[in-house]
Amino acid sequence: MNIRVLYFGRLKDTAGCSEEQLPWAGGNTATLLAQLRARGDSWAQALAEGQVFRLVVNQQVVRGEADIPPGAEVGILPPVTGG
Amino acid sequence: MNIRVLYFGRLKDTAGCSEEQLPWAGGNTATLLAQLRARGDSWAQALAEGQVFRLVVNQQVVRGEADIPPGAEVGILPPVTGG
Amino acid sequence: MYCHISIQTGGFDLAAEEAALRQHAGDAGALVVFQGMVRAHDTATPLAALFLEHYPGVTEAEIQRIASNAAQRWPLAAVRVIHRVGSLAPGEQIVLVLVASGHRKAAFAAAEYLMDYLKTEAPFWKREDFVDGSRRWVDAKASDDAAAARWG
Amino acid sequence: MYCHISIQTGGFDLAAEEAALRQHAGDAGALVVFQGMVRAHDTATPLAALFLEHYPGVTEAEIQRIASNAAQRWPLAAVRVIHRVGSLAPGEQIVLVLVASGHRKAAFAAAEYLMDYLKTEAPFWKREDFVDGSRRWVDAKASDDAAAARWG
Repeated sequence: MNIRVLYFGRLKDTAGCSEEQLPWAGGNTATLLAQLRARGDSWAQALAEGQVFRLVVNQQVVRGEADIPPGAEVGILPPVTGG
Repeated sequence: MNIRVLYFGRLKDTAGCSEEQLPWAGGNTATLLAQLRARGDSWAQALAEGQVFRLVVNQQVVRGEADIPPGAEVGILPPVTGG
Repeated sequence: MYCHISIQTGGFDLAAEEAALRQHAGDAGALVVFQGMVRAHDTATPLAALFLEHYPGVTEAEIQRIASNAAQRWPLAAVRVIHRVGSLAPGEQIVLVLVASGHRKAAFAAAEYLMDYLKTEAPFWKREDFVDGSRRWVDAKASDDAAAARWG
Repeated sequence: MYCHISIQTGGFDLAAEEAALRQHAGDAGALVVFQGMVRAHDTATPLAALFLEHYPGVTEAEIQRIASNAAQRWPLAAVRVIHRVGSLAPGEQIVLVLVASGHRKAAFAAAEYLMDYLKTEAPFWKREDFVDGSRRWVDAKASDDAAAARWG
């Protein structure tokens, strides 16, 4: 089973895409971040503490950690700069 | 020589007019207020401390006391309620 | 700083005022507008009209002074103040304040400052004319004095 | 409380929005408007355009949450928020917030609260596209976090 990961803002440059399908054996938001950080230095830096504002699982904003069910849509949000 | 005294807001009701010519032998804003308060209870009440916001002599707002020259225009302002 | 003050009996067009102000606001990133309207049910007896009078000449000078004080406190690009006088029906506009500045914090603060001092320093007087024919000059509010006093 | 939120690429008409809001604002005596514009010279290299993206669905829900929080703090009659996305030239409108309330203090506070939280909670991202062809995602500002934090 996969999850769909969406990237926003500067994270699109890191990912080289705005979204990707990722094989998902189960886990939570911390599992996903650890998995992505392990892809290399640019990922580890882009997703370091303080660089990630919030994760969104199935359109629900996550404060703290949250389970990511298979098939989920997960948005990874850098610090926001609207208004 | 006279001065021209202008009344605003509720002071128009006390004066029964919006302005009057007043004989003026000289003096300052305190002299004028004392003279008007001596006209009777309704005047004394309407011009009591706290009922008068400010006096304006020749279009200059007075803070504290100020001389009133003969021929002057003097506005007597109740507390303002604009905006 | 561009500053334009009008005391008038007629209404105003918010869009036209916004467009005119931006002509004078350069590269300002923030615009704050306050518009006051006559309330029908602020009192026990409904209001037929609000009557406003002022002290011509002195009013404009006092508002100019208030705007200059604001410009000393915050970096403002442009200020526009329109205050109506005469008889106004419920729902009608009374006052319009527009402030353009580089950033929102200054624009918000200056607009609120201008309103607080318009309420407590500018020579306007309101009279409530009620539907039952009675009339009453509005009392100054301690809450307005307190609002102005907080600017120190 | 009436609350209407739009995320759109097109511009907006301040006068039309003001008229529409007042239809829903009942006897409100105070209207505060904030309008943000793209600044050309906020940076060393002049800006060709500001590009904004957002997270559809989540953005609207977050702004609704911010507006509901504001309505719990102040007695608000009506709120309107429009935020543009896409590529915007210097001088163009970015964001519009309108708040109608019975009195000015609540309207000012709520409009400033909405802007502070729009800046720090709503999922928008700005990219500066400069006249020399370079591009840069805008960094979040500590001053914006501080502005939001003061509401406690």
